[in-house]
Amino acid sequence: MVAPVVRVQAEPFDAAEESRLITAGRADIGAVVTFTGLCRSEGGSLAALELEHYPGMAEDELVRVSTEAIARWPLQAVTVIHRYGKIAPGEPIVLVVTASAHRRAAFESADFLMDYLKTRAPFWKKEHFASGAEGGWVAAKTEDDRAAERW
Amino acid sequence: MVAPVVRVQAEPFDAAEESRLITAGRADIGAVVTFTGLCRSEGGSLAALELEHYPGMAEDELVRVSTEAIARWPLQAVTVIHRYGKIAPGEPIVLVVTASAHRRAAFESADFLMDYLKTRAPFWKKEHFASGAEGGWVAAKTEDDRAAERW
Amino acid sequence: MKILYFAWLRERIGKAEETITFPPGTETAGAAMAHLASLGEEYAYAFENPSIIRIAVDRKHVPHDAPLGEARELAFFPPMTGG
Amino acid sequence: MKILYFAWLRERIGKAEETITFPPGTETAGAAMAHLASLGEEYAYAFENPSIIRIAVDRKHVPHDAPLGEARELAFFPPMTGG
Repeated sequence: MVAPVVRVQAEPFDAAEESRLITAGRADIGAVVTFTGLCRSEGGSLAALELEHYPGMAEDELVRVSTEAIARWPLQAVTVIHRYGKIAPGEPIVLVVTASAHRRAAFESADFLMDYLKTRAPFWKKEHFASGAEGGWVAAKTEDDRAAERW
Repeated sequence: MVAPVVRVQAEPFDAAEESRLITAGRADIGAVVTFTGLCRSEGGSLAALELEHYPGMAEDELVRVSTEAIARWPLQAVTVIHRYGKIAPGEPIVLVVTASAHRRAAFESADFLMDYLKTRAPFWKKEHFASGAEGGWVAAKTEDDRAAERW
Repeated sequence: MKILYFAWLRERIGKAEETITFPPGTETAGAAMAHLASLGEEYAYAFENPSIIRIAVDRKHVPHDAPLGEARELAFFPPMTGG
Repeated sequence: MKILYFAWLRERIGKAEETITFPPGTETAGAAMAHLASLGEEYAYAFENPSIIRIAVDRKHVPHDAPLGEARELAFFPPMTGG
């Protein structure tokens, strides 16, 4: 049984290094998919995103969705990293890496993980505007719920 | 209009560096998906894959499928690299990187690119066995054709 | 019981956590939320639209009608927006 | 016309490319393939199952009934297995 690598951290992550750790020294992996979600500046209006999380439960939920992906697809490795705290435009927020002998499993499971973690992992984004005006909490999108219902 | 980065080369590529080149210095990208296809050892039976290609047409077809992806999804960058020549187990063969403001476009277009290039880009794999027994040409899979028909 | 609030619930109530003893007969997560909503103006504001509030009991998502049972930690938060 | 062969077609025919002048009336890619198949045992072997052979005219995929027109480069190969 594959054990997922899950981390919730304030520091930036190195997507390349996570991917390297998965493939290093083995020759049975046929496909690696990485998804990196980044903070967008929204045309310069955004100064930063602040990500609040529920310590403990955030890790638990990421492990739960990863374990579900491992049960549903023939995966050889899963890594999920989610940051919290202040994140500047251009910086990465979330990383999902999946590895499998076959490309379909790697693609589908990475897609599933992103849909699922968006609606189940306890993180909340607050916007800080470049203008100095008080920012607000980002509203959840019904399209994210619909995306999660595909699986 | 986004211009795809397409390369057909014998040398290994650096997936991390390609991804960094796409995101460096900009803050409008929300999602980056990378797909890396690797040579599997098939339980140690495979010594190497030899990839033959049609020089000129291989590049042309990769540009064509990339341009089609750019027409179909709101992409901010597309990179496709495909190697030829002898490739050892564990080494990468193909890289697709897509970037978009939104994750669905990045996922779908990377998936599309892999399906399409598998059935349209003129590359052929020959297996070299570790036993020294003469290897054969890999047969095309009907499941790859079906996958391409999804789009 | 230890109660946690996140995001705008935390901001509206003005605290991230507190300890509350619920009145006898408070058997579900939703009933606990209704009790909290009665504790003052800031609570009423935080819980003004109860149907959108998500609840976790001991760090697991639960529906509003979930029994509190022997729960030690009860958390209230808006729909999640991570990823 | 410049003719290219790839993968096991190249191996069966024993060469990667050659220049062929097709007989008058050879108007489609498929007709060109039929002519090549008649050039000897190794060609007959290479083209024994014509329906699976893929053809490119001037580096573009074409169906077997595509006109040769002013084509300069004609390529024959098995279904692709890249990626």
